[in-house]
Amino acid sequence: MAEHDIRMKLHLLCAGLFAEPEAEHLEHVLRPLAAELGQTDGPWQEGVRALPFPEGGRETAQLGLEYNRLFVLAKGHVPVQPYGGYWLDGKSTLYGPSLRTVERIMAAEGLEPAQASGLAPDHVVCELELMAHLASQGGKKAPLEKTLLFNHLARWTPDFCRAVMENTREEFYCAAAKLLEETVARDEARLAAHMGRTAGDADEEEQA
Amino acid sequence: MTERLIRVRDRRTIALHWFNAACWALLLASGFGIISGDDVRLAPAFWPGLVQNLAGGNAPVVSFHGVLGMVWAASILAFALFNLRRVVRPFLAEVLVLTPVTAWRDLRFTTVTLLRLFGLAKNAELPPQGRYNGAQRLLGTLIVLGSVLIALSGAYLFLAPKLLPFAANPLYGELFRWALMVHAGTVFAVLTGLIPHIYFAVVEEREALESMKSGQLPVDFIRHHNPLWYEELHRSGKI
Amino acid sequence: MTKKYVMLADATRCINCKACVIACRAEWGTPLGHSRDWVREVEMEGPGGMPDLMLLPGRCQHCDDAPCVESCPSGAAYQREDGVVLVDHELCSGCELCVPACPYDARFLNPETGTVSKCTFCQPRIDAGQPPACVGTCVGRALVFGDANDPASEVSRLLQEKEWLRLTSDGVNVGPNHYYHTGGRPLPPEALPKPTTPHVQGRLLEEVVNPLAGAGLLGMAGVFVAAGMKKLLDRRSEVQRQEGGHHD
Amino acid sequence: MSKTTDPSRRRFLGGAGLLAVGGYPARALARVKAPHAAEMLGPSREVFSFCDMCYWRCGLKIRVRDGRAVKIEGNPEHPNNRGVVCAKGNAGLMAAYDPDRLKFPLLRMGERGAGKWKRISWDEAYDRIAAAFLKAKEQYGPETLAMIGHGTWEKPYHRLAHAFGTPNTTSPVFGLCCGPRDVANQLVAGRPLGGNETLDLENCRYFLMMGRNITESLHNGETLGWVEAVAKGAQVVYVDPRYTITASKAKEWLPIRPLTDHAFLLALIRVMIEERLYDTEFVAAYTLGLEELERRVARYTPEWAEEECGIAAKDIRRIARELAAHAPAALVYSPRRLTRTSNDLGTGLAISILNTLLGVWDREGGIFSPLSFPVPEPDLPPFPHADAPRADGAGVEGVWPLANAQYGLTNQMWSAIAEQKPYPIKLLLTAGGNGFMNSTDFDAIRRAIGQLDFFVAADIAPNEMNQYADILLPEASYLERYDDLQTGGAKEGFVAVRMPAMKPLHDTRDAWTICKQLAGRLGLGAWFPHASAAELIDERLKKAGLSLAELETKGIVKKPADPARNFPREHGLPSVFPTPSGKVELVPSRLKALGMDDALDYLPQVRPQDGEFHFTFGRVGFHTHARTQNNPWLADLMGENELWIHPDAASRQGIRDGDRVEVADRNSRKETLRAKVTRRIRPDTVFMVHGFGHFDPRMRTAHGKGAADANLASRDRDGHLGTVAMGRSLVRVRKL
Repeated sequence: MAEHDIRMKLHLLCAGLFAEPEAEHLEHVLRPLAAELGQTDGPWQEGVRALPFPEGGRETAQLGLEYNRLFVLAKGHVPVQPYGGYWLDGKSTLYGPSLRTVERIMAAEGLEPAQASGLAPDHVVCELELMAHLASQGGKKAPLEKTLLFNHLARWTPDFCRAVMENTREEFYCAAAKLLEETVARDEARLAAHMGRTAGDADEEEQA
Repeated sequence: MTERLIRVRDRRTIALHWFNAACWALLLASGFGIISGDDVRLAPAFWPGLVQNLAGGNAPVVSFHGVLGMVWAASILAFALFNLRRVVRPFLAEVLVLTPVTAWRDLRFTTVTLLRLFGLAKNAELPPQGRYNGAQRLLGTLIVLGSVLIALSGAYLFLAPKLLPFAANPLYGELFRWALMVHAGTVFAVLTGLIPHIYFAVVEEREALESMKSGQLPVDFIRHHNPLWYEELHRSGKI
Repeated sequence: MTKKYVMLADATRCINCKACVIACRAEWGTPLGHSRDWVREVEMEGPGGMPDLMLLPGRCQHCDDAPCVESCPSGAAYQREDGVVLVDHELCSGCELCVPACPYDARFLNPETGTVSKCTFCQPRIDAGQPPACVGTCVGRALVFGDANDPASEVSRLLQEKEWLRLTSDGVNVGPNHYYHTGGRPLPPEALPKPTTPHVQGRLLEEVVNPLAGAGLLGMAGVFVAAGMKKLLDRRSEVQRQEGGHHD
Repeated sequence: MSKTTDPSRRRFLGGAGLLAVGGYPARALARVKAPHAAEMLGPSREVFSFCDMCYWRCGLKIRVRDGRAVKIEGNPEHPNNRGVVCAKGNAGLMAAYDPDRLKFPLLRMGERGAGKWKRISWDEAYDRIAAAFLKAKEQYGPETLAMIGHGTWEKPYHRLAHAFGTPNTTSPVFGLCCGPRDVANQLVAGRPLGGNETLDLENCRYFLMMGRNITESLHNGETLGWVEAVAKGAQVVYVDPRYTITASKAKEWLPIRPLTDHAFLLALIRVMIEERLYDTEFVAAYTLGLEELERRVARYTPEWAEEECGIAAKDIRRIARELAAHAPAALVYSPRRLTRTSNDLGTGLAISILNTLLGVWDREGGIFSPLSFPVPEPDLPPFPHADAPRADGAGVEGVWPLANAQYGLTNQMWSAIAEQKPYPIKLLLTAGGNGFMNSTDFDAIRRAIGQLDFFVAADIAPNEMNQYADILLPEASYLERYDDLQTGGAKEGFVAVRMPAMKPLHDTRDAWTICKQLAGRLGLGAWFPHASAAELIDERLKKAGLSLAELETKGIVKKPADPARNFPREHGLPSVFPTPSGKVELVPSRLKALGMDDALDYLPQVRPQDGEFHFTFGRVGFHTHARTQNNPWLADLMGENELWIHPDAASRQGIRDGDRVEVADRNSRKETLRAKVTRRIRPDTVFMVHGFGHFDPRMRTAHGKGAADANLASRDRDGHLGTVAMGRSLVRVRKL
């Protein structure tokens, strides 16, 4: 696989792992994707292979409950808010100023969250899918990738992943968080090496 | 009558001196132009106004000062690294005043020299001086150490607000304020020392100024002002 | 004619509803834990031991002699001709020298921008002809903003009609442009500004480094000007002596 | 003026001027400065709306940038607020952007209240609701559905419930708030003051505020009008056990004994009649029953009242005279929430009678007649006739005939569900609101929820009540939707529009859409013929000769104020009083007709024993009831409430300012919070701000902060109306 192809698939896989678990999606999309990546040599191999996909309807339902408890609504407050803006805008607001960055990239690509998803553009799933979309274009969208990564994903997913690992009772989400954490970290190192990284650069693009 | 001249410094060193002097002039002009607050201002109030109006705002002045400061520091550092053995080490060995005894001796020399300008202390005995006399050594030490401090504090002043989250850690701001004080105080100290430096070069010892252009100094001048150096040159057969 | 912006706060109309505080937060996205404006509720004892209250809305007082501007080393704090004290965020380093310099505690280091924030009288709004956000929303219409140099303005009229006080004390008077009407009652002492304690570095700069440097520079320059003069005189007398010798 | 600037120029003398030459004024420089990006007003557009942060509903202009509401400002054209917006209104943005908000339709998975949920689709939610509703309807009849609303955006839910066939729709506005005041005015004059009181505040010269804390229980237009009057020199006498901000604006604070307002008012009536201080012309022409009233109040002398309420007899006489001297520009100002004692109706009647004696009806500075802007409702099929009487007894003969049958008695509704009497109520639909925090009976609510077959809650944010729902429907906030029109009755008549400032965030839907779609599933689509709220209001506007497009450009269309109709008696025109007799009834005939005691007489109230306190609660200007404590901006202003206690009382208990204390009532209900020791309250009374003490952990900001007054307020009833007598709790305070 070409490098950009692998990156695209990794982000797609991560996005899928943090979407609401549905048997269909898990079986026919995520599992094959993970299998493919697991057979490709690379630093991601271990993390992908470690993903404990649910076996059977009961385990999937169990996972669904955990998903709702973690990210949607629980007895206590939502333990892990899956929105970038929550982590970037001071934890007291959603749809805050940081959302503009993602919306601008989406607009440039002619994308927006699916109507039925009800998800904000900075939901972890949306951001990761956007990253996959950008990566799939083989470096042509490198500046946008860089903006999305350095202004968003790399700034909040580490906290998000830590929160998932601390709060979840399911091995699956622990492994998913670890994979996401590593994927973003590798992306960060890669983009930094390729293009040189300063916060200022990213900001300029953001403003442009 | 033709004076016998001897080459005392090479072109690169001369170039560095004038480069340094030019940087200082520009850095002083811009630096005094940045700070306009009455409580912290160093220059008369009209100066920042003039500079900022000329530059179309304070931001370009700040950028200019910061960038030039880094160019200045980097150039001198580079020069020092590439000419470490040939120029810098001997220079530092000659010029740095490191012990209280030498400091006292140099201070005495400086005072007497100063008094003599006014026709006083004519009878005071002055020990013979080497390549750099006591006053030059004191000034040299001040400039060397001062430049290091100025460069370091300046780098923090310029870069820290861009790189460090001041709101996250009060220490960053604390350090900034100390750096500001050190930066300003050191500049003043050096600036004060530069006044006699320039006076002597322009009024008292034109030969020295001349040597900063040509690299050559009259042997008589050396014999008169720096007898120890003269001896040394003599010993090593350069004269 | 140059504008002279002032804010009037009628304490008798203020009801401490905090609309101004939230409107300001909404307009400028001030991070929680900080605010550019406030309402001070001072509990006092009235006649006969009865309780009494005074409500004093406040914000940056846009002083004529703004100590924040005077203490800013970056040239970021400045005052416009119309009296509005502003921060140039491109220049502000976040060193906070200005923060304790303000006797009204109106400045804070904004964690989101890394620079110092404060009330700007809603500069972009007033420049566009709108009232500041706090004034526009004020439920008791206790806040009035305008140009005191325009005799037709509401603030000019009110300044003439009513008695206005400013938050100044014996120790601190930096020419605030924020006025208070209290219905004839004196301002409670706890509402008045206290002398500030600036950062030690600021004080050292102001009281030690700069004076010392000034004295040193002037002194040194004086010495060598004198030396030069002496030299000149010596040379002239030498020349005269020599010339005189010729004549002899 | 600025010229008074102290010429000393500098704050402190210092060394910095040493090098200064000439003092070149730095500020005069035309330097180019860069504001921070946040300090620019980017390109934006404005949409019109009206507020939903409280019940007053101010006109708004919402600034929208990049498809998102970024700032709320007042619409200067709207009579309810004339351009100003309070802190709550400004913080409305955070109602939409709150991270704790309900975002997706949710299905309960574990036990009720266990907090296990699953996101489901809207379709699945509707299907499940419809199945449960139809099943219960079949089994128990349509009256088995109770709809409990909350006072503002619930109109479509009322329609849905009525179409379903149940009479059991209720909101707290009557039984827990304004009921007694409005019934009293209705009985005496046939004219309730309404949700937006029809008082000519600006021109009033004398206010007797009966615990109406108008600056903190704050409604923009009303408060502004009152502040204007006070600024113009109107006198204020403020009667309240507590020294509020309103008290600080008064010339006189009378710290009355709690629950005894009625005694004070009866003595005022007596003095006014005895000394012939009333408006004889008006009383002669427009009222009935003065002689009987005189006889009835004869025993309520100022001296008697002094004993009862603690206000000196001479002050009562003086105030009666002062009121009369300023009449008709004088008002006896009723509290808005008049649910305190077992005879709130009597208090309300006394206020209404006093205002009548002052002749303030239809006079400047008194009570005006509002204009309305009639906008016809759409044509709908008639609602099915409900055979069963209302379960809460509101408007039901022999139960609570005087209670308003539109809003009902929320407390009694909860009890009816808890007891399943008079008939089984198995379905509950709530639209906003929070039973726990707005009623006074946690226990009844818990039992009621336990009786339900199915509980659907539609709301914007999580709260104590909706955590027990079987299905939670996330609603779009008022910033994200069209709603039905606001038609108002102020001096001006008006119709105003609520436009969406942005698309609904998350997976939320507006109330009209929810009800229409649900009605479709329930076979009740005929009552929701419009595709959307926008289409509904467009049809209504067209019938009134307007259009939605027109209203959207202005936000409001007004019928100008008409002094002759607002104040007919100022213009030689007659007043109209739609009572049974057509006159103002100083002794209401309706009470007699219903065979009820006429509530005029004073009913002694509870008094604290040694070590006990009257328990009172109230509002601050920057929180709305129990709704806004989780709003991060408002919580920043006040994150928890405190127990106000007088220093004398506090020192007896060894309580110091800031100590944690436990407050317990006679039924051993307990709350803990911090003490605020202050002279601003009577020594026999304690007070806390309403709405705190939230125990739903989903409310991250408010959870566990302060104490719930609802858990301490009394559950007693007013004997005539069935409204709650919340002020009758006596509590003990203990240092922790």
